[in-house]
Amino acid sequence: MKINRRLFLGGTAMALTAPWVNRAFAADDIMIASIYDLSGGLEIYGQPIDACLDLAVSELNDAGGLLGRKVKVQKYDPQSNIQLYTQFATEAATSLKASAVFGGITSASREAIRPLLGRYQTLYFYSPLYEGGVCDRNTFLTGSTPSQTIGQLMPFAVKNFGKKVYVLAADYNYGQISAKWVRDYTGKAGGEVIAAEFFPLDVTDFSAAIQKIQRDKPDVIYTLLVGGNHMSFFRQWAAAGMAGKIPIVSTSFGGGNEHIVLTPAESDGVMAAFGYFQEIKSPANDAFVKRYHQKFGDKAPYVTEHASATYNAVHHWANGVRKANSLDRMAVIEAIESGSTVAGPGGPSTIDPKTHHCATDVHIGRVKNHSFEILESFPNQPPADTAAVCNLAANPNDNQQYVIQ
Amino acid sequence: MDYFLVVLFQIAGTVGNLALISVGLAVIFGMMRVINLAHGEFIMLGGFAAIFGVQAGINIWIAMLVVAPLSVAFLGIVVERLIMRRLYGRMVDTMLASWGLSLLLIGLATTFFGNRVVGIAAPVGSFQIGTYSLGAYDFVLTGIALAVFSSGYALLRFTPAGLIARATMQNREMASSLGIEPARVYAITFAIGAGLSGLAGGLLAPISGVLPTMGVAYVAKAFITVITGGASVITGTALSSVLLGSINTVSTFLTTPVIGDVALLLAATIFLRILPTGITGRIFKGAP
Amino acid sequence: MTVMALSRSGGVHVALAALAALAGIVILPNAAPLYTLINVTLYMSMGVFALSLALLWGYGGILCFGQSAFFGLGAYAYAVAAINFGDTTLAAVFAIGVPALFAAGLGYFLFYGRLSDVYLGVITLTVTLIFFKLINSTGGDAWRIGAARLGGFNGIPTTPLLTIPFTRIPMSPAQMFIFAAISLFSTYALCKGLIVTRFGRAVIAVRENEMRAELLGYNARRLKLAVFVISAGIAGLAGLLFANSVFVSPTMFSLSMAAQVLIWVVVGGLGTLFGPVAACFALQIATAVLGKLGIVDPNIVLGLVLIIFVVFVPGGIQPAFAALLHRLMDIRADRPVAGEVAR
Amino acid sequence: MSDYLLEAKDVAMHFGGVKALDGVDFRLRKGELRCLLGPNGAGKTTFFRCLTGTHKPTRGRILFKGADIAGKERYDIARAGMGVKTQVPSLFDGLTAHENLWLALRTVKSAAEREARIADAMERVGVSALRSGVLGRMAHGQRQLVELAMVVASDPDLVLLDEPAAGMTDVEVDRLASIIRDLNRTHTVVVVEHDMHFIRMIADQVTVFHQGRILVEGHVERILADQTVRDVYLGKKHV
Repeated sequence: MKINRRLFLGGTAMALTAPWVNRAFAADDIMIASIYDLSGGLEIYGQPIDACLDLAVSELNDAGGLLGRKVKVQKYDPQSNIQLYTQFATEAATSLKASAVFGGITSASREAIRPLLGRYQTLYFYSPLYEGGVCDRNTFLTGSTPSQTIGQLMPFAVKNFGKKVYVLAADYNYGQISAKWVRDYTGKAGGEVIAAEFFPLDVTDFSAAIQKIQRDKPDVIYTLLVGGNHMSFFRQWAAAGMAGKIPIVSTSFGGGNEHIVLTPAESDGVMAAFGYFQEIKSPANDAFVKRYHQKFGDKAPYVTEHASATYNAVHHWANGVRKANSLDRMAVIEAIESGSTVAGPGGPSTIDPKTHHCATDVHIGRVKNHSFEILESFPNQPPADTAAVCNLAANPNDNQQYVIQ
Repeated sequence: MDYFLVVLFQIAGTVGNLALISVGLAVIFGMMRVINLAHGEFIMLGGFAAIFGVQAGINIWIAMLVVAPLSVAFLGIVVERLIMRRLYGRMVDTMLASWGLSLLLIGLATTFFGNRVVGIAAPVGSFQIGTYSLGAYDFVLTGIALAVFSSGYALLRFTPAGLIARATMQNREMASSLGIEPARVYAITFAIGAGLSGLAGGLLAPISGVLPTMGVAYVAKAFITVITGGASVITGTALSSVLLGSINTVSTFLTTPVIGDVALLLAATIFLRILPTGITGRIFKGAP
Repeated sequence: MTVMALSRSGGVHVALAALAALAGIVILPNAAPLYTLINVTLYMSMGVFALSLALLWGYGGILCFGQSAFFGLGAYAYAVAAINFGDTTLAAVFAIGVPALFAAGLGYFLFYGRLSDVYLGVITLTVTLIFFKLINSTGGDAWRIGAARLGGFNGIPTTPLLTIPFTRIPMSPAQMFIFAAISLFSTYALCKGLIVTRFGRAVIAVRENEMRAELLGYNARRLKLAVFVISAGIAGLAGLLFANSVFVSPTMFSLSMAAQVLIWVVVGGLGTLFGPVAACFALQIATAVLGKLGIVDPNIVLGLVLIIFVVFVPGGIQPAFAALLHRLMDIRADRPVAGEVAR
Repeated sequence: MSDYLLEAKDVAMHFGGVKALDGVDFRLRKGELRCLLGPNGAGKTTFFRCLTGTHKPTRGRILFKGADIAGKERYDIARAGMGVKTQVPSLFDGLTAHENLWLALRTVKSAAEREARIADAMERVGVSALRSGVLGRMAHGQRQLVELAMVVASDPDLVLLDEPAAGMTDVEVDRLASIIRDLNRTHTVVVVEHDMHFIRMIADQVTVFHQGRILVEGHVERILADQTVRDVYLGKKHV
């Protein structure tokens, strides 16, 4: 009995301290970390983001890297499990000592690692679109916020379809807060949210909700559904013969390839507002899409707004490093704050120094046979919602997420 | 009044759904006392089999009703021969081994099928009740569930094969002393149970996406339905499906799907406390 | 060697565990990199969690599928109490008290219902699933207890860190590591000690044969309820440690968390205490390394490990190790030491 | 306090339609060695289970040392001073004989006294050699004797033995008889049995059960010669 215990203890202690992170990195490479779900329920969001990050980094290295050094990415796959997010963020900050961390898909995972990266003084970029309100000097957010997308989509929906809006949202902070913004902007546009239902991410049975919608007879349905399980709403909606009967608008549909996975009968006609669509006709986007398919082939995942914003985030970081001519966190932050614009595929993305968010173009698209046709575009929309409450120039130590009441 | 009718139809749909996802487990756990925690993954693989069948050009009905059950039944035989055969009588060990099997199948499915959600459109249209339009597919499911349960009941109750299966499950030694080869009966019964789970997966594919981790949502509900049903496998599971299915639907309509599920779990817990051996531990005692 | 004999020689095991804990406390904080320190703190919190089930199932014979209910309840009680009262020492008491209290209520409901162990297992599994579904749907800001928002799927990321008792200074990762090491060691010693007491022996008797124990005057239901409450308190302590090394979220109640702890006890060895803790460390490290290497899906490895252990090593690693060593000693020792072998 | 150690008044036990016990009045004095006889299904085992708390009687009262124990929990009855050996040996199979007896001495605080009583009980039943053997691996006869030793060790006011001789070889039965006689010197004993040979060796007072009632009571020789008892046993006549 006793012998085996010493053997055991000795063994485990040794396995822990030995640095098994044996990446073959040259000593002088610049290390950045990427934490995106590449397996589990959120894989559909992670794959395109990961591809665009690689594309941006390879562009930097092809142009000679930064400060004369190559940029290397250490990738972590949290497997759609928030517990691994916190573990990997801690490792990236304390063991890898990355100069920047690009990570977090759901708002839940962002709020899990943002405080950690602040505590361990590691620069953080969050690129997916989200519910807005984060005010943190150590964090830059390159995705769109409600005022940019919902702010344009609601007037469009109320004008074209009617005043009575029925909201279906994912039951976590993204869904809850965005639903409040929908209520706010619907009111401003003269409409009214007649009902809002919230569904945890593992719900697959929407038959009751479909009956309730038919009972309340709204003019337009606003969906903020997220993840693989929620796609069954659109399947069951079509199966109930309701496809096309009541228009559906959303600021999350398409972010998870829903329009590709679902059949045209289930997804045609759904309208969405994003900072980027792969179908945008512009010289910058055409070149970007060509480079993207050159690098990853034609079967590469559809580029969502989350992915294009990640591409922008890497370049914003690069601008900061070049301007500051150093990797020091504060120097890079101040350099980015002094002004950084990236000619992104969806149009110019300009950092707003007071909120660390990006002013971007916003487009409304409608699904037609697995792809979006662009209906309207709104150039250079500012992150008005966050700007109303957050001013990092005035109080730089502000570190919280403001939530609309 | 229409809305009331709609709710009633909805209950029938949910009951059919619950019965279908539980019948495979009723056979494997109810009859064979094997706690199969990989039941959810059998359903998932049934879904994938149906989808790959359709993508390979097979008619959707044949893919769902034939390809899915057969492929999972075949997997059932392999699993029974390799793992379960050594564990009969050790119920807790069957649970842990099947939990390992569940993790293994999720891992393999994620690796080979990738985690992209795949789906096929519901093959049946919809119909109107007053101003409400309902998916007809749910009632096709309920119809199939009824057919499966009645044929299962008939098979077990009236055919010699059914008698042999029931006898072997009750007393393995006595059965072998009468010339029945228990190992073969166990293998076939396990395969039938797995096949039924595959059938459920195939039929569920059109209305809910198929992804490697979908099984987790079904295993708990199936278990609770079978256990609340009690000793007699087919009758008990049918009864508890009706009971729990209605409670789930009514509470979902009144509140939210989450409260609906919680109501189902709570109802089952209370049933088990009052009738520790399940519903058919009392009424319909002895029915197969 | 029977369970009783095994426990009589507990003194040796506890002394050795003390040595290991002391070594860990002295060496690791300054030798190991910060990241490993935090990870080991997490593994130790899981170790305490494994001990809670090892005691309940291994010695109490109570098959609880839903031990993660108490684990999660402890963490949430700590988070809510710490946010509302500010004093984390009091919150720590909540972390242990709330699950224990809940276990008393649930235990009374279960044990006074004469349920067979499989039904009991399924009901405890249902309870943890009910918690998972309920907590998962508390996303809205209406769901708050005092100042603490439950946060639904997001969990409570703003859980205050444990402060050094009677001060306001939150523990640094190194101090947290030491606190976790002390908690793991003292829980191990508590369990080891508990088994040797008259109460512990009575619990083992009830596990062996409930009717005979009752015929000797032991109130089986009350004994089972007592060990159920104690193990829930230990699981609550594990939840507290987990809340301080990762963060509080509904996944603590999830099916996979309930499965993990069962796997550790089975792989570690039912009826032993050190086995499950060792298996917990080994499997945690394996999952983390596999997750990073990404060559194979961790589920495949975990699944295979569990199948192999259940089918081929039913006793679990510790008894298998012990048997292996006894055989080794018999071969090497030229004259078998009568006392040693016969014991 | 009534001068009876155990007194059953109009005890009845119905399972659904079946009347296993139909109004049994039974009295036992301190120091007696009483045997309960009767063919299978006569109700003796059901009566035994009502005494030990395994069943809750449908009707009637059971006074043990003056207190009514009908329907009480098994452990309360055990704590009141009743030592029980069940029909099928019910032991802690994973533990050694010594540990089984250790557990029987629930109320004994001091370790020394505990070890002394264990040794004495084992000596008295003649199983000292089996001290460190694990019960699960013992022969049936040995398990019966260890279970008897457990009951003796707990020093109960009343010893209830359900078919202690079942499955034993003749040699073991003889030894068991002498052990029970010796036990009766210090304890009141009730034995449920239907093995006539064994009963002749130990009994003086005997109670015969038939169809849920007590048919006749008295000295063993008189009872065994009684014609109605013969008919009932040989199944010729149904009273």
